[in-house]
Amino acid sequence: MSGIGRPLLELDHVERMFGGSWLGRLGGDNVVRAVDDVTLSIAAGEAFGIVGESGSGKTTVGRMIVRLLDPTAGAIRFEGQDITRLRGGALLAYRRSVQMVFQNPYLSLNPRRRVRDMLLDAYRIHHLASGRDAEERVAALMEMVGLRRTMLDRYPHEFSSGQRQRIGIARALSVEPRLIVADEPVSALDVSVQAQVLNLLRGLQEELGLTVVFISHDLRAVSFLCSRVAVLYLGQVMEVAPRRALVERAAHPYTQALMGSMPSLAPGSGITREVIRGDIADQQPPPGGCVFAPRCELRRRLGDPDRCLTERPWPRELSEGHAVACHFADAEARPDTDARPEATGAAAGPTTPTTPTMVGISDPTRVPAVTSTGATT
Amino acid sequence: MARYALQRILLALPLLFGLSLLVFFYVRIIPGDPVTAMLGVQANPDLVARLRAQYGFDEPILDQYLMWLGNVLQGDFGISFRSRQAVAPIIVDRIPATLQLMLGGLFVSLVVAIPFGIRAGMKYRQRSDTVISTITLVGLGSPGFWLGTILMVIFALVLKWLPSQGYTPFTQDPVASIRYMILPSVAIGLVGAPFLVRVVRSTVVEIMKEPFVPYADARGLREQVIFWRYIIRNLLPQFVVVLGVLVGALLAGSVAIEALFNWPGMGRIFIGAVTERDYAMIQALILVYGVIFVVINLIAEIAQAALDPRIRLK
Amino acid sequence: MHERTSATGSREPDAPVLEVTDLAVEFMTRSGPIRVVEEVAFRVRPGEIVGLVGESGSGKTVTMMSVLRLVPPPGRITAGRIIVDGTDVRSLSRDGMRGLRGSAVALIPPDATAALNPVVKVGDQVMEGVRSHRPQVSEAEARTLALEMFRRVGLPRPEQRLRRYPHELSGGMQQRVLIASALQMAPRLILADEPTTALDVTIQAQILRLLLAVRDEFGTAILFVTHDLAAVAEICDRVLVMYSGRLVESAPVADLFGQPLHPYTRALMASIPPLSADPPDRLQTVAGAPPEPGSWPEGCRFAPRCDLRTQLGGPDVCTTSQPPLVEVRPGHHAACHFATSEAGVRAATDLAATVEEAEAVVLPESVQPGGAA
Amino acid sequence: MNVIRRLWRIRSARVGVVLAVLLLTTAILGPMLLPLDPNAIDVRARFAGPSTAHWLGTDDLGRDTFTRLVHGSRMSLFIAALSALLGTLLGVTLGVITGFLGGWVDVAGMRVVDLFFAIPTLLVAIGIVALFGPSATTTILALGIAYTPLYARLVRGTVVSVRSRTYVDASRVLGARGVRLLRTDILPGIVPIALVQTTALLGFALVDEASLGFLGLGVQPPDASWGQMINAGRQFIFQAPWLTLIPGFAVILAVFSINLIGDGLRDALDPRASQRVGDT
Amino acid sequence: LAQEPAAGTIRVITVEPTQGLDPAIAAADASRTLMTLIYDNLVDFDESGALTGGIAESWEPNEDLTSWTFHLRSGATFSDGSPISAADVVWSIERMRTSESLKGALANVTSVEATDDATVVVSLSAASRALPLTLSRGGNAAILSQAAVEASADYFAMPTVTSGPYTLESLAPKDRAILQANTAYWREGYPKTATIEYIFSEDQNSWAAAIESGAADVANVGYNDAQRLREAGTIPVEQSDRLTPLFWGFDTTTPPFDSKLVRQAIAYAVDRQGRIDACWFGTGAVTYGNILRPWDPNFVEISTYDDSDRAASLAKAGELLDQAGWVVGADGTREASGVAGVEDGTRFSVSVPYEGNWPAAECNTLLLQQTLKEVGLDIQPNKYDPAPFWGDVAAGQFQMYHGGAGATDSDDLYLNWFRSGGALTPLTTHLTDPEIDAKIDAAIAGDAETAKAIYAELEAWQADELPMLVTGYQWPQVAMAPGLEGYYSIPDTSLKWLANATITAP
Ligand SMILES: Nc1ncnc2c1ncn2[C@@H]1O[C@H](COP(=O)(O)OP(=O)(O)OP(=O)(O)O)[C@@H](O)[C@H]1O
Ligand SMILES: Nc1ncnc2c1ncn2[C@@H]1O[C@H](COP(=O)(O)OP(=O)(O)OP(=O)(O)O)[C@@H](O)[C@H]1O
Ligand SMILES: [Mg+2]
Ligand SMILES: [Mg+2]
Repeated sequence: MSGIGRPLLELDHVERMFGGSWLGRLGGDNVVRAVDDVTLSIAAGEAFGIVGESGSGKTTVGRMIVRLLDPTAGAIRFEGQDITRLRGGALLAYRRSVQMVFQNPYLSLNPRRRVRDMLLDAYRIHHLASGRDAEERVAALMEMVGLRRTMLDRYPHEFSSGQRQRIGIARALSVEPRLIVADEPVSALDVSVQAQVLNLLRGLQEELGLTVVFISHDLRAVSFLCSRVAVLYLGQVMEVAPRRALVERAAHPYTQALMGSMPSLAPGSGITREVIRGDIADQQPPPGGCVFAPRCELRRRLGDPDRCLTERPWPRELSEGHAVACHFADAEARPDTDARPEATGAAAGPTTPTTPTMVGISDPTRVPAVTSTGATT
Repeated sequence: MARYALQRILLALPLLFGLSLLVFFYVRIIPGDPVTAMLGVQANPDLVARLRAQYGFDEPILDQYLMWLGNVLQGDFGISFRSRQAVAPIIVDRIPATLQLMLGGLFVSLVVAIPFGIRAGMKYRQRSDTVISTITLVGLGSPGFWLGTILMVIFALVLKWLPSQGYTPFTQDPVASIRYMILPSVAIGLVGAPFLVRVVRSTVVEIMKEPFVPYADARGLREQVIFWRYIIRNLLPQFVVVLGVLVGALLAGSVAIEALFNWPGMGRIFIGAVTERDYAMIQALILVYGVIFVVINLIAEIAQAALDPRIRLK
Repeated sequence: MHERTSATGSREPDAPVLEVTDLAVEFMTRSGPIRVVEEVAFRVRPGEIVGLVGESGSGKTVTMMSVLRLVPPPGRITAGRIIVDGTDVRSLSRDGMRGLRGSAVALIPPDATAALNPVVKVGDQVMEGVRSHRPQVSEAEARTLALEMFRRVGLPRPEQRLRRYPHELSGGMQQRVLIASALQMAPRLILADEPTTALDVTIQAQILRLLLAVRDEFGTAILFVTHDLAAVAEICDRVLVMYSGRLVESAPVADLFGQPLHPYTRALMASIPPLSADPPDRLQTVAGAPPEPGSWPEGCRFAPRCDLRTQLGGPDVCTTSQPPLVEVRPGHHAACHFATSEAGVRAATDLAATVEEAEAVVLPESVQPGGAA
Repeated sequence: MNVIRRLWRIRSARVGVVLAVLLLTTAILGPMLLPLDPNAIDVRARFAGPSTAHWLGTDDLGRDTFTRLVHGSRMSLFIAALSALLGTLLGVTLGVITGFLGGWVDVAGMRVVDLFFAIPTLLVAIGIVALFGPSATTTILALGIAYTPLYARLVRGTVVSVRSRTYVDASRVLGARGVRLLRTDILPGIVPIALVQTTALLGFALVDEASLGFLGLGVQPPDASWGQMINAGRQFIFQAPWLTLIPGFAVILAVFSINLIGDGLRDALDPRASQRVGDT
Repeated sequence: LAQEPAAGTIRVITVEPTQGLDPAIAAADASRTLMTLIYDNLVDFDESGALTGGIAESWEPNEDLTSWTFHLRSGATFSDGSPISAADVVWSIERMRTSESLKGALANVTSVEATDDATVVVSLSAASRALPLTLSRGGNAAILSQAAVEASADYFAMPTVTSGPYTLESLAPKDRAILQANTAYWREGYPKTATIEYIFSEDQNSWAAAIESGAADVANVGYNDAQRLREAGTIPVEQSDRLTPLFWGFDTTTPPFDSKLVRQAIAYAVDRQGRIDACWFGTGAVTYGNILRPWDPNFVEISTYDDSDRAASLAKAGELLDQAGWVVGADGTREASGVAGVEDGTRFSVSVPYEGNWPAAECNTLLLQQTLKEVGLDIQPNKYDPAPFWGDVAAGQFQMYHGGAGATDSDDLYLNWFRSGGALTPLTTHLTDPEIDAKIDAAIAGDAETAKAIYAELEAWQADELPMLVTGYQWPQVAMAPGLEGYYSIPDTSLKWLANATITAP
């Protein structure tokens, strides 16, 4: 991992809306704010996780990073350059730096093309290599992801799902990118195959010094791979935390609920206690308030304070690299919700973040003044 | 639902506007001078003048269009230069006959296609499916007028059960009217039926593949419940949309059938107008056919939404 | 663990609600019949939650659907006995079978969205179940019952929900509707095929909790098919592990996690990333891919991927003779020639310890891990 | 090729292929091999029943029905093939352009297509015949244009759906765009649909050609096409029913075999038949 | 005489009168047959063709045939009950004089005057026997109500106030026309049937079927159908005794048919009996040069083109063509070689239109193609829209075309077909030859002997000159429902006799 320095990728108050034509609304379509004022920064060489339930906007963030979608507001900066307005050659150059691995290994490969052709694409598009050279590099890629070069002339359907995902990774690597966005690359795989792909990603990240944005709803996979994690809920960042902080002292009631919902491999141990009610799609979040308020256990315990409904909590830093978007996250002792025994956390000792400093907020001017005083009950 | 219907209706409006443009420009793309194309070189100068005035060919194109559209909106499609009668009333007189034939054809198509289509779909790739599908394919290749000719020879001329041609308005004499419409309806309906059988069959096959069907089995639901509530109920929304399309096919098919059975519908004037190059008539007819088709499809779409809550309240 | 079994202890545990012996299922293909399930035998006792795990394609769904005699064509049960509550399912008439389905044995399918009829209100769909089985029940009675069930599965505002179309409900609520529908005939056995796979974690937890509550309240036995070992650990009493169409291990849940005896079970457990602040550098993996049905390897089907076998220097017996499912320890069955070999036992103990350590981090203090071992 | 092999494996498609090949061979080679002139009139031999000299008898002018049928096949199949081809070319072009470019091109293009779609196909064709006068060329033109909207819609829909496939996104992220994207990902994706649809058009065109012929808006005498023969035969339905029946059967047979192939293609190209997709 | 009120409906299936119902314009049979039922003429004729009284009870010429006096029937009224006055008659004849259809035949009229309420005098510039004949021309010589015509700008789109046995109740294009008995009709006891329903159909093939299946009562059926119905014996089929000439029309102003030799060559080449057999199922007659029919008092047989020796005829045709400068080219088709106005090497290739709804015409033209091929001429049959066909003929758009038209006697025929301005001249010969006009006028003015002589001369002239080529005559075949009685079919104005017909339901 690289040391402290300028972030490689910054998301600056990024917003993405869907829908909204008057005719569509007339027919009953709603405007969806899939990503709502998200600010993140990711350092070079880091593995950054994005978790959240279905519909929380993870994929949308990922697609905006690789410029498959444009934000409706905000900026995305790669090495300081705003990529949201790149066109033509500049965009093509950007594509060499940032790649994507997709969720579904069956759908992300063109069933009508041989693996070789798909892998050669990058060299042809970017004029990186041709002829024997290109062939050599394609073969090397195959070996890098643990496949044999003899498989190059096969069609996708002749591979197992794990192998296909490896091909997807090989394709992403073919332009030698600096950053890879992996959108749920293992969710569609069997557990044992998942492990193989996770290992591969981790190995690549370390060996090649890749920056990885790893999108998943699986906290286990995220915590295995990523040193920092952002938790999204209905398009907003709830919490950004280093791995240890996430596992040991998640601050946001939603993150706690997520952790508490994870079944454990130790028989008869976990999920008997209700840590979250309802469904992400159940209730409309209050306009202007906290999107998580309707399901929030903490809020209920605090006697349903109005503030949650009227004022949007902006991310604020709890400790270095750990930010939370909750008015009351540290307001009480949380005897029940603190699922992690203090002892275990303490035993591990205070963590020194190995990651570069990063807080969810890079533009303090846009953070409401309330944040600083919000820490009081 | 109402919002959805409103949206569909609003979406149909530009279509109607476009249709009017299409029809308007139709005579203006006739190679050469349209009036000459219609009347010939040595035409009666009176008529030439009248037609020129009717189309206003010398005005700027926008004025021409506005004038024409204004007239059309008031129900004035100009005069048919062959008969020198106003076009609109002639067509209005024919709409009932064409609609009646279309409904008759639709009825025959439905009666034939629904049971067979559903049966073939439910017995996908089994013997009865094979038999039905083969017959369907044969039907698909049978031109309507050819079937009609054979039907006419058998039932009207040899067996003398039904009249070979003619028409009586339903309001005038329902029994006679139905006697007249049987042969043409069957001829046209049998052309629509194979198309419908195929759609119904493949829709049923798709429905049978949906997980809710085996799940309904797993719940031990009665077979009638599964049939009506699961298969038929899910077939309906798609079915009404297909009916919209089928109506188009029937309208098109009615042209030849009307000619064959001397059925005084729009199809007959259409063919007459085409052979006589009576462009005012052709314009009006294309517009009327288009509007009928658009309206029916609109109804079908709205009906689909009414039958399928997913569309209605997306 | 003990509390849970005692909750149903009043029932007679000896007469199983489901007994499957020697089940074999074949699919007809162009190149002849393919056996996708064979020699599967297990029992489910009243009030018991039995987990059935295994990789995709290992035959879990087929096994489960065999109980309802609903193996999709061209599949066919070719051998075995399936006894539900004393009734031999394979000898039932068509109508008899229909009477059994949804009443004595209910199914909870994997994808609730797909399983619900999209054009009928959920209330009506639930009601039609009762009315199909008991035509004498009036519409109003059925509605009352459905309402009651909606309430009991925790659907908020049940009266309104009855009148909703499936797509107007979230995935979690749809799954609750299916559970309500399954419960209304008070079945002896619920077959739940990956009932949580399509759901978000938070909702998964809710549904798993609901299944536990259902068992406790209704005393219904549940055959819970999943590929999520952790979910099994959370709610099951006993676990069946399938690999390539065969059962490879069967044990009470604590035994399985405390001492997994089959190398495949161990591999499966080891490949799950721990939820830990200090994850290992690499996850353990199983080499290669599961074999395709129809091209099962000779002998033990797991042999080509088995690390125990590699450790043991690749004994021939693994590739020549198929290991039977034998009771290795009381109540704990495994199908491995070397289940009790030193290396095997060591691997099992090591693994259990690692898992325990890793998972301990997230365990709520109130629970004593491994207490049942 | 793979598809052909898979097609051949489907029994009904095999029947279709054999029939179609027979018909095509007849249409292409027949006219060269047959000794008689299809328009040769021999009034002394009118309405002759089948004989060794006239296999399918003769018509009202003593023309040999079989010879005319064979020459008619050539005409009918030729018209059907060309109009299906024209419809395919226009439809695919329009559909690909609108579907791929999206935006206002799509909106504008599709509005125009919707317009023509709002008028039943055969009526569009008749409208075009009215402009240019009936002839074989007009028939091809009219049917080709009339089929375009249907085809363009289908192709556009497919392109839009293919365009949003994950593998296209993957190519885009790699930097592929424009023509390359079309060539590698989009066009191959619409080939199956197009194959099936063009086959279907062939069937429609055969029937529609016959209908235009019946209305006197198609091929003009003395040239023979199936539609024209049915129409001409109709007046002698009592003296010589075969004059009407035989060309009708020819149309049915041709459409039948084409549809068998079309259905077979649909199955052979069905991705579900050969590989699993999206088992998430 | 107690008059039975007319009852019943007779349904006629026929082509639509697309030329409209204005007597001044419509010349095609389809229009004229309908007009004869709604408009009466001054002069009428009976079943044998002899002139009888119409609205004029009687008429007489002056000595030198230059002035004709018509005595109107008293009490005759239009359908609205208004009397048919001398003024109406004068106005109607004045209208005819300027009409497209009769201006040629009435070219010699100098004045039309009503001397009193019941007498109209027509004065001529030259003697003419033919005036009453012209005024009997069905449909075109209609007596109209001046008031009614002037009252509406579009009277002829829907002529309701009429002088004939019927009035038009409705006319739906491409569907039907309904005629109702004119209750004010002057002729006692007529019409005998209350309603006549005209069913329009472009498809002659279906007409016989319509009668068989009871959908219609009268139709002019095709020859194959006539033969079939006769054989079946269920539906009576009457063959009219009035032959209708069948002809090929030429554009004699431009090559190649400006050459008499070419026209003669074709006249030699055509196989006359063959086409009667093939296309008219034998129910017709051939002619080898005459245009007048054999029973015509002025008929003098001509047999120039007798083709009993086919080989000789074809050789003769070839010879003429060679002479005309059309020599056999490489592929057997003749090419121009020294033809005036034609570039050398131009192939002889002509498109020949025929009325698309007339199966016999198609047959005839296809046969022509085959025959002419034998002499190296290439013609392409061109199935033409029936509706604009005659309009386009009149516009001179065709080089050669197929036609057929009815005529009554020699006066009618020559006056209307050959005289410039004749009613049918633009559709047949297109002649504007003052010499011929003068001859025809002389024939019409002269006594029977003179006329006969002149007609013999004209017959010989037309057979040689061939402004049009008549190859034979057809007999119309009229099929009638068994219950139909009192109807006589006569070509040209045949439907007029429906006024006499009654129908009983089968
Ligand atoms: N193209 C689109 N049009 C309209 N709405 C969209 C579109 N893409 C995403 N959305 C909406 O945006 C929201 C976020 O979607 P997104 O796919 O980013 O979520 P996600 O976190 O990736 O969910 P999942 O776990 O299901 O993949 C959802 O409500 C979704 O419905
Ligand atoms: N309709 C079918 N046709 C052919 N083979 C089938 C069919 N259904 C299942 N199979 C085969 O049966 C085997 C077992 O399938 P089953 O669905 O029981 O697996 P599973 O364990 O439930 O997997 P998953 O976790 O993916 O649901 C699979 O290998 C599959 O190939
Ligand atoms: Mg996503
Ligand atoms: Mg399964």
